[in-house]
Amino acid sequence: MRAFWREYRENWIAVVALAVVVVIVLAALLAPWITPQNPYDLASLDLMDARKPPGFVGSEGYVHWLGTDAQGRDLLSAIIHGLRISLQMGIAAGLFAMTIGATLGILSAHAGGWVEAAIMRVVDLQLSFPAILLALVLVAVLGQGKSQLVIALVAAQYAYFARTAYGAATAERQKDYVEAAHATPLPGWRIVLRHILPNCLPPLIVVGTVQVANAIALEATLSFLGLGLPPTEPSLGMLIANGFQYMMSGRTWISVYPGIALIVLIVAINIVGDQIRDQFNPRLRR
Amino acid sequence: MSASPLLEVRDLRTHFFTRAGVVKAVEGVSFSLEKGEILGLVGESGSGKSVTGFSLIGLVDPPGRIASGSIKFEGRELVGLPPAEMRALRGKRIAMVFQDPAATLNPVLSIGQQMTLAVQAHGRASDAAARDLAARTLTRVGIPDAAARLDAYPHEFSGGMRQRVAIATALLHGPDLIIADEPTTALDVSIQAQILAEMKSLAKETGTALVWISHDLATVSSLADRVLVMYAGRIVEAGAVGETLRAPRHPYTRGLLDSLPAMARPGEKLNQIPGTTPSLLSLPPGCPFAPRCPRADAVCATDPPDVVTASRLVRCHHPLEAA
Amino acid sequence: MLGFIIQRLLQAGLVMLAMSALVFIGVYAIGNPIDVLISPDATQDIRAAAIKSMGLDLPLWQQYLAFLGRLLSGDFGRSFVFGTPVIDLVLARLPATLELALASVLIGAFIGIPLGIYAGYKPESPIARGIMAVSVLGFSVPTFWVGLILILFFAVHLDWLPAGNRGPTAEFLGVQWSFLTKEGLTFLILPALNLSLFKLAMMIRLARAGTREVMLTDTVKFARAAGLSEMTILRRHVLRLISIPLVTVFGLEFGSTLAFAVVTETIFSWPGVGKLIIESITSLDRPVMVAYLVLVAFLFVTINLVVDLSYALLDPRLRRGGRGA
Amino acid sequence: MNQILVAEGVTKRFSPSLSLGDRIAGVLGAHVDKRAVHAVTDVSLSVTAGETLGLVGESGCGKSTLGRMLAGIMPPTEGRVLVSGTAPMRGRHKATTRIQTVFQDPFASLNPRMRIGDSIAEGPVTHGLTSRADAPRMVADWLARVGLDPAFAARFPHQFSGGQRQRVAIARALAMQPDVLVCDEPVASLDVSIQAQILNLFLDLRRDLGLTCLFISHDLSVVRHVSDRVAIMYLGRIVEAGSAAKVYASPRHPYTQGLLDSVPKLRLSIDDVADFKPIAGELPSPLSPPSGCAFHPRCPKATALCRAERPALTAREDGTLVACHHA
Amino acid sequence: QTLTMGVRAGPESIDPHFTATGTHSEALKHIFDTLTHSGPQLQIEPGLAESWRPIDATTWEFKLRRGVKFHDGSDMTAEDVVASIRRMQTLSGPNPTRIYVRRITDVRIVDPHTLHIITGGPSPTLPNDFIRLFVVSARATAGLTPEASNEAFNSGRAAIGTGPYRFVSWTPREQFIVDRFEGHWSGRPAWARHVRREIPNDANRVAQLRTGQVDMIVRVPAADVATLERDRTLSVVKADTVYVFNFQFDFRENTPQVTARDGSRLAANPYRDPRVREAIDLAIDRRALAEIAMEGMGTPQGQMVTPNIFGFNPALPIPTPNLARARQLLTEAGFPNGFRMVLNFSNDRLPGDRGVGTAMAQMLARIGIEVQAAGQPAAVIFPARARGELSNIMAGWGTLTGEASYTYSSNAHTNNPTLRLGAFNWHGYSNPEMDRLIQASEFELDDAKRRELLQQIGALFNRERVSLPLASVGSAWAMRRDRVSMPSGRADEETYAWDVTPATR
Ligand SMILES: Nc1ncnc2c1ncn2[C@@H]1O[C@H](COP(=O)(O)OP(=O)(O)OP(=O)(O)O)[C@@H](O)[C@H]1O
Ligand SMILES: Nc1ncnc2c1ncn2[C@@H]1O[C@H](COP(=O)(O)OP(=O)(O)OP(=O)(O)O)[C@@H](O)[C@H]1O
Ligand SMILES: [Mg+2]
Ligand SMILES: [Mg+2]
Ligand code: NI
Repeated sequence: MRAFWREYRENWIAVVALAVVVVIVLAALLAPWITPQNPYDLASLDLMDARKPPGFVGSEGYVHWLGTDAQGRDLLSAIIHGLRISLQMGIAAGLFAMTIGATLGILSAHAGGWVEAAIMRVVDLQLSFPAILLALVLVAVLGQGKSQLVIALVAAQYAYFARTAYGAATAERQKDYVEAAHATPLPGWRIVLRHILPNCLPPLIVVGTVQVANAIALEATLSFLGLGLPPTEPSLGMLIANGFQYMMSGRTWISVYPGIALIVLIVAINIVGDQIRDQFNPRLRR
Repeated sequence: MSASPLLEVRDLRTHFFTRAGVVKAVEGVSFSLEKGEILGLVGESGSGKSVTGFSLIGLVDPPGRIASGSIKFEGRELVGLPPAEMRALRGKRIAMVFQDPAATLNPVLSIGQQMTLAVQAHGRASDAAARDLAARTLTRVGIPDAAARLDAYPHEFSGGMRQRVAIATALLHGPDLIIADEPTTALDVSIQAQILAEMKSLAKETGTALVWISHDLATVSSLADRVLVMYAGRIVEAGAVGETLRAPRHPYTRGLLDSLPAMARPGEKLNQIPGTTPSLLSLPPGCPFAPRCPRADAVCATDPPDVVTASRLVRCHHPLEAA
Repeated sequence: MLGFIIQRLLQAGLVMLAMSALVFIGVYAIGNPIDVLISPDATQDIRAAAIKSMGLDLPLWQQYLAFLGRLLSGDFGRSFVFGTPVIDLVLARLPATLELALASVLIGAFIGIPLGIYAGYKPESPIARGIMAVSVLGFSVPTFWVGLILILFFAVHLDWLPAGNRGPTAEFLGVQWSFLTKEGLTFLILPALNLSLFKLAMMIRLARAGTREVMLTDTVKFARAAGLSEMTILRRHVLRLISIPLVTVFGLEFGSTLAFAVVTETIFSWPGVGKLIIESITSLDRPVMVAYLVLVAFLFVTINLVVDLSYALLDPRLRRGGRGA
Repeated sequence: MNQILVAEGVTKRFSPSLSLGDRIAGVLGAHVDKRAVHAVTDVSLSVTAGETLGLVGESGCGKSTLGRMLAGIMPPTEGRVLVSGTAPMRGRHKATTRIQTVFQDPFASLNPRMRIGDSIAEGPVTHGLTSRADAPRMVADWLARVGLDPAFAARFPHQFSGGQRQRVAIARALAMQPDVLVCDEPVASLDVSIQAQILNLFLDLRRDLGLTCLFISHDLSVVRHVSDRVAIMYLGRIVEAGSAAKVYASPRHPYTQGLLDSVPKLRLSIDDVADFKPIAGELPSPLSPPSGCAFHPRCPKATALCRAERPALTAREDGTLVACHHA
Repeated sequence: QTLTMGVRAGPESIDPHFTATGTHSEALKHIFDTLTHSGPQLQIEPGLAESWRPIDATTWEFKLRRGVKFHDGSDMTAEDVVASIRRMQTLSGPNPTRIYVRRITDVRIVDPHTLHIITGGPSPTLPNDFIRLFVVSARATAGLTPEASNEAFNSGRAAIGTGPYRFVSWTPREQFIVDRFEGHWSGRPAWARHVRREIPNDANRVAQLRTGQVDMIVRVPAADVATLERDRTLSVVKADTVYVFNFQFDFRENTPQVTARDGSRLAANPYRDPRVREAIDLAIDRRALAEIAMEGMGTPQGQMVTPNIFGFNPALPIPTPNLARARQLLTEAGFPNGFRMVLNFSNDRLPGDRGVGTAMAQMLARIGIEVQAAGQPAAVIFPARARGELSNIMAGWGTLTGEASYTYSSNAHTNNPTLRLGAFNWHGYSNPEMDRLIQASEFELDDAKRRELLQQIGALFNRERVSLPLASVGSAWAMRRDRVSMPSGRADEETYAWDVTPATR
């Protein structure tokens, strides 16, 4: 672990990215305490404050550093809360997708035969189908709400994990230590849980970070297409989409600031993921 | 006879500057090589054989580099030579063959394409001329029907055939020196014997000097004229093959020979060297072999051994008696 | 090889079957299309007649079977909204999307691969780090967002390029293409750029990862030992070696580009199938949705097949006997 | 005699798994490669208690496959394996613990994410050979026995050198208290000095525990050193088998002869002739083994008979088994 | 001269009888004339019919214009009208135009330019329906099967009308092109060619106007109106439309989306309590909605129809907010702490719907109701409403017929399929008094009396708070000053080439 960190530290960009992620996660966790306004408490919003530019002093008496949106929400507060929701969605979707995908992938790699064929065909089938369309159809079917959106995201993403886990598990399965376990012999479940699974985790973690970022971006896109979260509980994507209509009229802050927040978040997660990937890649070690 | 040897290596040090520290893979290696001579380089894994070979041809992977020393090829200093000039030498005057032919040949290019590229790397040659040269060279290394097989891909050859292709590629420009890094280790004994036989006759025919890197004492003994034994980046013993192996003077060389099952009676315990090879990151100040050496004493642990030169080079405070 | 193709075709059939079933059920679950289409003051009998005329009165499985039956004779049914055969509707708009997708994938490939190779060749250099930073950005920034920025900047602000729609077209092979006319090309640039951003990032990363790994192999070392120049090594050895994963992704990306065109086409009013599908979703025009998704699935499978077949071209190891053998 | 490990007519073929599409294409008349890899063909052998049988042959001749079938990791296509009188496998899964394996690559055969103590204890604890409470003591015992510091139990494999790992692997196998140990090239990837250490360890353990052993290697001198009897494999079949001393001293089969001749000898003086006498040609593909005697395309003594008829593995007067028309 | 217009949606076929969608008929009015026209404020004007009058309770007489020519040169006669009505009665599509002729039981040709139309009962609003009675050429459509008709029209073969423009080409969801018809009865149209390009994305529509790719656009998003107005090269025309945002309650005994604040079920549907409805009404600041949520592109409204509509009741006031009273009413109704509700609204159907929905959520929150705002696409929310899954909805309603009975009969009459009334009453409102008034107005041929009845209905509707009218939707057009000008916009937002003139410089 220490060696890992020492190596990680060498890439200052990755360190900055990690710091950004940590700051964002902290801000998201502490959102209710650090934001001047609770943007979800509708009663605390004032329509009179709507669409005011950055620096405006609102009816509550404090400065809206990033301006307000069409509902009179303080954008800074909204962005921090939006980050919170986006992260929640991304992480929840990522974790569920990882659990389901890894289970399926490792199971099919271990079981072999028709189980493998059946599961992997379905996964292939799904991979051969654009995630965004799948999510689109699912959200339309399931309706609006966080859990529905997470389901759609999971459905759109688990296949990547399943593929990765399957690939890793088939590679592990051929390794001597698994054969040694079979030769002992150890029961199948034990081989899967104690031997194959732990060794499949590194690639899964890498895919996981990227998929969390992807989930956040996908959620934003769905929001843009009108199939996202309720407008009173906006994610970053929703904030961007809501502010989108004001871009042409020069009130760009409504969309641009959440956009920048989103980009910073996703870029940071991706950079961290990249670095971890590079560090896990034994061929690039030195 | 000749004024200067073909290759003259003086106090070569090649170090890898890794995260964990400086790996002194080659530490003060010196030797020279005459035209047409076959030099065997033996030692256990990690002793620095390959790095020595790569240093000669200027292909040490980063984070490694030649820290100091001199490599004179026909009197010309190679250390610090501009990359372009070094490249002009590679393949033309100095060639190299690697251990695993499956990994060295490009699987997606035909043999002909790869060899043509190698021909054209040194001066203009039409594709036809290059192919012709390639075919002739393949024939020389014992590939039948070479012209037709130029369009084949590496996977269509067996391991032994692939190694022949790699050797032919090295021979294309008739180099003066070939560095062969364990070219038969990945092959079966029966194929290994074929390759060894061919290499020996090729070297004899063309007068090419050969640095033959191997961990197998037997192979080296039957091929080389002289042998260098490496341990932990240093040459611990060097001399004519027969003499050195029959009567090794360094305890390590002795230990290596005794470890061979062929040297013992079946079923009897082998005379093993205890311990393992040291990490190159933190070598003891004295003789690197001291911790494993049955003859070691306090001096060995603190002072690097001097070179004892009689008929041959031995780096030991307490060399074994000459036979 | 034949067996491989047959296998793929079987899979293709399966994918399309599953897709159509999913869409059928999905659209059914969203709601009755008639509620969106029909004007609310229509009387019950008019409503009933309309439902009947669209075949929505049958149970779902019967509708599905009827659909499959028609599909076998190449009939995808008629659009609820336009009343015309769906296949005409989709095919008429397909060239626009294909053109867009192809343009963006090509942009991605021709810019991305050289950049990626460079970044992989000199991974520690500042330029390489810069390239990677840009690629992460391209990877992360939502398409729709970039699209609007592009319009704002290049069309509205600078007035260099048109803001949307497809420009004049010229006919080639009986289909209208806009890249054949000079003006049409100007319409293509922004949307293609928008769509290509993701591919560009993808190509850079893949090419970089591939190059980095290949550069460490003995193949490259051996080529160097033979005295090949770095340029020759990169162009002849490395490019060929990394081409297989690139082609895979190239193919897959082409497919997902078709899908992501949904967003770009919406923003740029590009009259392709992506825009059609979004509009069909909002009007619950199920026949169009089914036809589109089945078509996308078909394209995907075809592309995958082509990709797999092109492996054989790129990788001689696969040439004999295909995969099965 | 007490035949502890017996193989009777064991055969393994790896048939390509044809996809549905391939089968349809085959029906349609396209050429579909249905050839199976004949990895092991009709091998019968037996190992007596306390004996070490060496299995030698070139790469791809089926040594590992045979070893796996004997060890009960892989079911034979045909034939029967008995370990201590019972079949080692039930269905596709290994049932017995009476036979254990040591693998070639010490870097791959230990789970990199498991402490070596756990690796050693896992099997015995799972099978109730040791109680969980006893496990640490048992592990310490075995570590000491294979020459490692018992304190190493808490370490991970990457903290060990290759030779140390191979010691761990041996300890892991022996901790299962097997009757038979299958060693699949246990020293092939080790340096000579380490190889010597492991071979010595092996010899010690064999003596102390009275191990029965199948020792697989491509290194003729290693096999000679450790084996009581040897079997030479060529293209999935045993071509010669007998007491190690006899086979090495006077090989009967032309392949065995060629193989022994191919091995470079340590040349200890300039006067020693260092002539290589390689076997001509290359190993044929196990997809389509040659007719008759599989060795005939490379055999200097081959006749029409060799091309037409496969020689049976027959016992010669001194007890050696040879499959050759002309030996 | 070409007029290129960026529109939100175009026709769905070239067959004018194929569907009753508004954008469909808007576009096809260029090719085909209708029997009656609706004026800029939706008043009925002569079209192909010069005049009309009821002869008895169930018969209307229509006099056709003389000298009207089809694009193929033939004369338009009563035959063509009859053929058109027959087509509309038989064609059955997703949204059939049969609704416009559903009351007709028989058509009699008196002479080539006179028709008697017999209805099943008194049908005072028949001429209003006929603004969508497109007349196609009997000859060109003869023998067309319903299946083949779309292809025949789309290929142009049957697309023979009497309108001011003739059909040139159409690509679905892309563009619709027509050319000037020199022989139109009203004179020569100003534009030689008219292109209607479909640009559904608001931002892109604006962008294309600014880059000059189109001469003018319809439905300028509210957010951009002010900016475009400031642009000297553009001119912006604004008009009030007949779409009124209103908030509808569920009147059923049990309603799915309302619970107590702690999530437990309520004993009864609170919306059935008039005090709750009034409280909600008083919570809403209609001015703020119009000025801020809709960015000034709306006008506060106190009734379901706008002032230009027949049946508007000028006596009804626009409610003013009173939060204290609203909270008091809630307390009286037994909800001192309010309750929890989902507030449904469409987010992609009308300009400003999302803004109004979320703003309303805020306003309700201020009187202590916990609101969960659920804005969804029309494609999702309307089917859900039809299935009865919603407890309320905020959506726009447009009295496109220009006449209030359409609005009240659809929304406030008890749902009664046999009477064909209350088709839009998904929320279970039922009041015998209301039903009686609506039925009376439905059959009253005398305009003055009918107006009186409709105003009574409006008053009752508001007293009962069947739904809460909030604000009418404004619409804006923007155009390049150097190319085109348009004096005013229509209340139904439809935009025709003849309302636009080339700019005079
Ligand atoms: N790229 C590298 N980075 C860091 N250290 C390296 C690198 N390449 C080699 N080394 C180190 O240099 C030392 C000598 O390695 P070298 O490859 O020369 O050994 P060798 O004698 O050829 O062994 P083998 O028989 O295994 O080929 C080793 O300790 C190795 O760890
Ligand atoms: N799982 C498998 N599927 C298909 N073919 C296999 C499989 N395992 C082994 N083979 C083939 O069977 C033959 C014998 O393989 P095996 O591993 O037993 O050889 P070996 O003698 O152990 O060789 P080596 O010395 O390289 O380990 C080879 O041709 C190999 O390709
Ligand atoms: Mg080496
Ligand atoms: Mg093996
Ligand atoms: Ni060896």
